[in-house]
Amino acid sequence: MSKIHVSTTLNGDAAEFLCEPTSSLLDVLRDTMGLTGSKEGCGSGDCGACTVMLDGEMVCSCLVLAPEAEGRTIATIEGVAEGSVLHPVQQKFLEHAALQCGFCTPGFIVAAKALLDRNPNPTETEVRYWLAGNLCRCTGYDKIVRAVLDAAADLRQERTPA
Amino acid sequence: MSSTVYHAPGTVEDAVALLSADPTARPLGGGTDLIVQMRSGRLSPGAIVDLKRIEGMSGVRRLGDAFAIGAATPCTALKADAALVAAWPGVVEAANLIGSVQVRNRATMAGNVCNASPAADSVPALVAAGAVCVIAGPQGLREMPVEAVPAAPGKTALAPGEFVVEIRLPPKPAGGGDAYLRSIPRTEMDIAVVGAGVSLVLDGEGTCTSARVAMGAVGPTVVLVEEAGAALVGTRLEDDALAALSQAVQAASNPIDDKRGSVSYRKAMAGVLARRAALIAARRAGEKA
Amino acid sequence: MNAPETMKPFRHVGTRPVRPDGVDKVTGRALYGPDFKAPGMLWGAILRSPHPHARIVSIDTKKAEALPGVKAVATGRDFPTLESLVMHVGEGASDIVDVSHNCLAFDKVLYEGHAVAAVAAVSPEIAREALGLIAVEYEELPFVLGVEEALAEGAPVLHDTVFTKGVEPRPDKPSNAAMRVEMGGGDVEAALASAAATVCERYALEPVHQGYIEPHACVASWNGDGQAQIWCSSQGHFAVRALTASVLAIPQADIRVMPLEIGGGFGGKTTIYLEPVAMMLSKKSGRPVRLAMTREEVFRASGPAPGAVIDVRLGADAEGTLVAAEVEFLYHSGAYAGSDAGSGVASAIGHYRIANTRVVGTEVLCNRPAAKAYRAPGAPQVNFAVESAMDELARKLGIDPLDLRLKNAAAQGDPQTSGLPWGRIGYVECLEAAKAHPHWSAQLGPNQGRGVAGGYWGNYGGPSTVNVSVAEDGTITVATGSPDIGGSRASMAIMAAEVLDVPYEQVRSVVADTASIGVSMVTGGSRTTFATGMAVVQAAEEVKRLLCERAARMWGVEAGQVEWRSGAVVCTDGAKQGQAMTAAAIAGNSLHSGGPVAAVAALSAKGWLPGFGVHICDTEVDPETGHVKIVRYTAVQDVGTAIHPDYVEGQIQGGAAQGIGWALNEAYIYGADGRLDNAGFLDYRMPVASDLPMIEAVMVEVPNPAHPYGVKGVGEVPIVPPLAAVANAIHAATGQRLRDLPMAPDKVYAALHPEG
Amino acid sequence: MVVMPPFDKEFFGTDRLDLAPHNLFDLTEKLDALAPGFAAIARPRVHYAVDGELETDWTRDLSQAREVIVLPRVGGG
Repeated sequence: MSKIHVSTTLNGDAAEFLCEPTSSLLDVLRDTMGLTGSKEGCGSGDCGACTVMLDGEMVCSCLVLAPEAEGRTIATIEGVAEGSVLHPVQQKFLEHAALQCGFCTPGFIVAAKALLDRNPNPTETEVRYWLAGNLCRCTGYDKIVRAVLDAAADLRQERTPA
Repeated sequence: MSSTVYHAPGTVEDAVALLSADPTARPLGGGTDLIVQMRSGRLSPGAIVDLKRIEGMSGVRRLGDAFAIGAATPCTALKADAALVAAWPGVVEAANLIGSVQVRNRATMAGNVCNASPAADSVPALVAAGAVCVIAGPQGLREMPVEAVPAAPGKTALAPGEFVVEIRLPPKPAGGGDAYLRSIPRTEMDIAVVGAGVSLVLDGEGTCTSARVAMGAVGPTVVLVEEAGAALVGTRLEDDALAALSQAVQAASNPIDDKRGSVSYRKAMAGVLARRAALIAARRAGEKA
Repeated sequence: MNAPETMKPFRHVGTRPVRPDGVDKVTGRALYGPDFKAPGMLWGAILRSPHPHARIVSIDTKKAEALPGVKAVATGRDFPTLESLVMHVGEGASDIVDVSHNCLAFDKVLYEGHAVAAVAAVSPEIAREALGLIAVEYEELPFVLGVEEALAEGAPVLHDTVFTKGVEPRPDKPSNAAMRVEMGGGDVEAALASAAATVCERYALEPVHQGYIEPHACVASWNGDGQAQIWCSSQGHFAVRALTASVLAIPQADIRVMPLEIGGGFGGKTTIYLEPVAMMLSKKSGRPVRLAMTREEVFRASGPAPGAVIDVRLGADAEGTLVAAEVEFLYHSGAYAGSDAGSGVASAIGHYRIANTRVVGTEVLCNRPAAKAYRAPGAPQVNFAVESAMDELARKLGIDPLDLRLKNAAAQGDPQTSGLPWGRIGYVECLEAAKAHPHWSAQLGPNQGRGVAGGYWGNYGGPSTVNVSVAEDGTITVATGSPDIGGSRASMAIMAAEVLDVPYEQVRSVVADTASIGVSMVTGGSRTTFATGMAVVQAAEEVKRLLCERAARMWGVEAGQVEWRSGAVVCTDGAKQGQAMTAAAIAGNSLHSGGPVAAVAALSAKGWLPGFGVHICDTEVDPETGHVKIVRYTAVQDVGTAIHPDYVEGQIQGGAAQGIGWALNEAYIYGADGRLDNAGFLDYRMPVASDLPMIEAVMVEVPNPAHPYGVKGVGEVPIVPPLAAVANAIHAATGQRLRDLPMAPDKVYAALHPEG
Repeated sequence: MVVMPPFDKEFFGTDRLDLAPHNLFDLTEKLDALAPGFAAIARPRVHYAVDGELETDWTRDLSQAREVIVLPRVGGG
């Protein structure tokens, strides 16, 4: 079986790749495109470590077939910071020590950013349910939830015209 | 090397032709069941027919006061349709209990129906709501009530070459309300140990004039428990009516013991959840539309 | 928070700077085990046994080898035959023969998922396809999963070489009881007979998994000249080197292990599964080979913590003074010996002063994956039983459960179960802090109940090597051999900056590979901040001394005429009095003053002290469904001195969350066929964010006098008390005592509705 | 000196021995002479405590020591 040619927009740039018909988007991101920030913790959509944005919606890239990405827009953890400037969610993860081993962190940051992009003022409960698809085994979630709430507060401030 | 072919047809006819050409071919909507099954080796389809490039396959359409939900519509998109949420909140909630936000951004109700899991969350709600699947196949289009689609765990009543193109929900009846509840050990990211969907209509006096109760994970397929609906009709959901409802769903429950729950616990939860869902549905029915 | 008793005020210790590896980890740049790729790398895959117990009659790999793209196939027959040798390299003692046979089965498979053969190919798809072409003929054997069943007469015996250790006379028949450990003293029976109140109950737990999110993965490249490189994530790359070299019977220095970032371990990455197999495939193919587990493989084939059956008898006099305690437990050991009976015995009842004690632990072999270390290995199981029984006893006596614990709590000088006296421990301080905490006296709502439990873990010291070097511009690099699993780079930099009295950002801390630093034990046993930290302090002190010496020589003054002040050398006397020289000025001239400034500290740290914790848990139980919600949780812990309080709190919160998961929903579920039925994150139910409340970590600081900054290990303690804290809270909410974990909704429901 | 379980039963058949080792290497050798095989497992499985404190330095002079306890080594996670 010959490989499939796929054209996408990846972190803002046009990108093309060849893939097997059944390759996952995660496989292609990690092995073909060299973007190993998205992690595979389970391969079955149960841990969220591979979370990416697909046409503006967060998905588990392990549950997307690579050929499905044709013509779509993909954003990964590698595109969250603007150049060297961290996104407030990234900055707050650092300030709150919201990571220990850091393996689940990219998925959490992509998911948290997706939440704050549509809900600038989430409650703790909303944050917890939104992030329920992202497993963290190190932190007990406490500092992650605090970091997200604090990032939301920062973003609200930023958005408020002076 | 993978022997699976990927297709992304642009029309229903092309999709039917591709599915008809290979009996092992599988339609791909959200992929949240299909891809997991392929990865685990449980399934190796000869072809994958991605439905998402077919026009009209994604999104909610209004048919008068009724709704047509394209087969490739992700569950989270249902929440964005205010009219649908107002009419069938139980269905929308049920669909939005599946997996995580990431999963629901991909998973579809049509896929949930066709995966034919007895524990599918959206199915009891759809069955209670009286939803119908519109099915395309070599013979053209036909309709089938949702409860008739799953035939056994992992098997559907669809003929070769057929696939669900949309799910239709009737208009919300005057005085109608629906609800879905499930029991899971965690708060999210779980498969229903038991699920209960209730849709009912109350008259101006608060008396139930019709009710449909559907239960998940208490048998090989989601079951519509007619006796349970009947137990509510003519009552105002007083305690004894609710007790009769619980008794009816328990009598209709024939669950298995497995890693997700025991027979006795599933039966007990069926009674509790049906009662709780009925009360939520009734509250919604009593609210001004 | 207590002020450290004997410590001077710190400039850096106790602050919360951003970790040096932080940006890499929030931007996705950090490379973990499965992220590394070597040029020309092949993809490996492992064939695993579908049977829980079987003899391997034959393995035919010809078809797999013939598949285009397959470059190597390996089986257990490719490994050297080893003499039995017990090693303590990772955590706990393992026989190297067992380690080898666990990596690739030799003549028998002992659990479903046991590795049988491996393939390397040019793509992962081809590697997987090749696995299907390997024909293994098995002779299925009867299997046994439960500890009591495994000890029963006529049970299938896993190893004919295992004769129970610790019994006399030495048994003449092999058995599944791998080891028996018994400690205690006094007359338990007489004391129980005279006790005013007794509790005599049986408790049971299923095996649980460490649940790290990063599956095991490595790349191995073994050259024709015998030298090799391995890139992998682990809790200890020196352990990986030692174990892999031993399994392959090659010199350790021929392997250079490059530590990648580790995505969680919790004890589960202190051993090896893949590395020797990847090495063998690399040798056979002449190419680098990657092996990575899937999540399913992680569950089926990597070490769970032992499940257990535990009998407890406690007795107290009418005033609540404990007079006797007896604990007898059976721990699952899985396929091979070594499941922490010793630490179970040491962790059972030592937190109380009891005159008459008897603690007996037995490790039991059964057809499950070999049990491995999991955070305070062996302690949470016995603690669950003992701290539940303490709660039952408190109710019988009508004494507040915290007061009962305070009345009997062990303090410095009291004997442990082994008879050794406790050092400067902080159990009493933790109990007092818990009692004074507003949580303990807060109002409860309907269907809510509050539970408390205390517990401890012994911690460890051990070997660490550290190199502190000064760059030409005066900035400092701290290189350790301790993988950073949760912020230790930051703690190391803080301690070095504290010694040198320089800004935190002037110190960078890295994890060096096995060829670049000396031997260091695994990051485990809550030892890294204590032991590696001690080496950091020692090496930094030496660097400080060297800088002073250099400055004195540059100035031409006596060594006694200079001293280190505010991050620079100051001349206190003589011609140059009042002048200061920075590390930059000294190191910048090192070419002309004796060479680079660097110091190595290699030590085996001793003087570690155990950590104690007291957890308070509020649950709300749905009486109709049995669902348990954790509504409030407070974890009090003696942390010695918190070097970086954020990461200490993080350890406490994470450990508590794991314990809550263990209490409520985590368990291995086996089918009647001996196969694991929930080998995935969907049905192995670890807590998700919406399952938990905020977890308040209360740090009590009772400094360790043996550590320059007072450090005690903090990582493992917090998983010990939660199991009983949750069970006791459920009892308080419902009046029902659950003695069988997990306390999933169906079990709670059954307890609430005994009529069915 | 005191030999703790499981080593008392596993090796020596008693929990009390009277030996006069000059250090813990010497002790290990003397114990191995009494129970061949002990030295091989001492490094991975044993912790010695000298006068109530765990001692990882086996070169320590024991001429002044009153008591050595042989304990099972406890791992971590």
